[in-house]
Amino acid sequence: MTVKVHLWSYFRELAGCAEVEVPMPPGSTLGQLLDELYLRHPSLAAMRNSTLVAVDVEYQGPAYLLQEQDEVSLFPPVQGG
Amino acid sequence: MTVKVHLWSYFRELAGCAEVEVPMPPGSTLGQLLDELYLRHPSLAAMRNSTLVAVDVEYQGPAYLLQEQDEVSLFPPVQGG
Amino acid sequence: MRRELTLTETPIDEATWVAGRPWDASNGAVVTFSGVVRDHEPDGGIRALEYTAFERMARHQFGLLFDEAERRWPIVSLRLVHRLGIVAAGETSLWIEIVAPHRGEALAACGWIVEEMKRVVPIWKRALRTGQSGPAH
Amino acid sequence: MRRELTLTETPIDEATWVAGRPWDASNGAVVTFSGVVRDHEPDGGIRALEYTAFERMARHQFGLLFDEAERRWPIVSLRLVHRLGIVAAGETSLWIEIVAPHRGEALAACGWIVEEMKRVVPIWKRALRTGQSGPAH
Repeated sequence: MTVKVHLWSYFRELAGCAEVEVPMPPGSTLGQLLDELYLRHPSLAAMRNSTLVAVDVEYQGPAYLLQEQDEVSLFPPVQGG
Repeated sequence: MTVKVHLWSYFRELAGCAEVEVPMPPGSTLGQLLDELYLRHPSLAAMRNSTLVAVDVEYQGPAYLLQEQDEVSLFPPVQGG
Repeated sequence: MRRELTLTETPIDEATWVAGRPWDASNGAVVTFSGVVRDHEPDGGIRALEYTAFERMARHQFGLLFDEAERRWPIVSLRLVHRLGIVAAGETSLWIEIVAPHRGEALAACGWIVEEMKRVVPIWKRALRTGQSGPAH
Repeated sequence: MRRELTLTETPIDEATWVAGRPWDASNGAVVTFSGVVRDHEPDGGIRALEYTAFERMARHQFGLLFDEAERRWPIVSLRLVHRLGIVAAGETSLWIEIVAPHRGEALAACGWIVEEMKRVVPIWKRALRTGQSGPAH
């Protein structure tokens, strides 16, 4: 399956794009997706420890099992207010 | 000396007046004034434990030494807001 | 610290107070508190509260509280308005605004001022109950 | 609990929001918080902040926070307005109003909402510094 990954805030500048498509075997976890993504975009890997990850509009951890059609979002710590 | 005592809020209704003058010997304390006042107005004595006492615009305790011209205020717990 | 204390028999129009905020763009947080007269208390319906004050002492005690608030928090502006006389249910009896660099300071100072005020500022209220023409405690 | 969430590029006119308060006379406490863009930060002068959001997720996460606030406190009304886009120094970027029976609840809920919002709601800001025409982190 192909998973669409949206980048937000300055992650777009780090990666040089706002959206990335990553082919993954069925049954992959969110953690495996991130490993694959960081191989392709090492600039994002440097931010790994402060990265927030959501599937659709909910936060998810690395054990989350990816589904067909899932859209993943990666972003830096939020700063509203 | 004669000490003027102002009553506030429902203490006026309890005592039947807004202001009382109490003659006291020089060197009297605020505690002694209250003892004398409560003899004259037993209805106020019943409220003794929840009465706040000020001299002019400052709270004072029973050990306060009364001065000529001092004006004392007695009132129930405050309830602003 | 800029400070402004108003004791008034006139209704408090909060929007007007907000529009008149003394602004200083170096400051990040504004907290307001409005105390509104409830139309009921545990013991029955209320149509209004009547507030009375020992006004000279109330002003002095508010001043002491403002001094202490200024010592505790880096407050830039503190405005407090308290109604006196008859305040109908649904009307604001107390309005406080605190401007400070950060929200934690402004929230803490706001809660503290109201709490202390209810301990030391000589203002009293009596309920005017529904279905009653005279005042009652 | 009545709730209203507004994400807007239009300046927040607090007096207008206050004047439009959904009133219910059974409630005794209203707390508001305004976050205002400061004209300086420890590392220099600021002329504006530019806010961006993952708006669909922001609305969802605000909704979860409002649900949780409602579980924790007897809130009657919660209105929250957040600016997006460029917000000049001195302008309000966030305005929250909480109506509750008592002040402790309203103050606690207000502090909690801001704190949690800064943890989970996907909104970001970047500083537009004085003497600079482009954005900087």
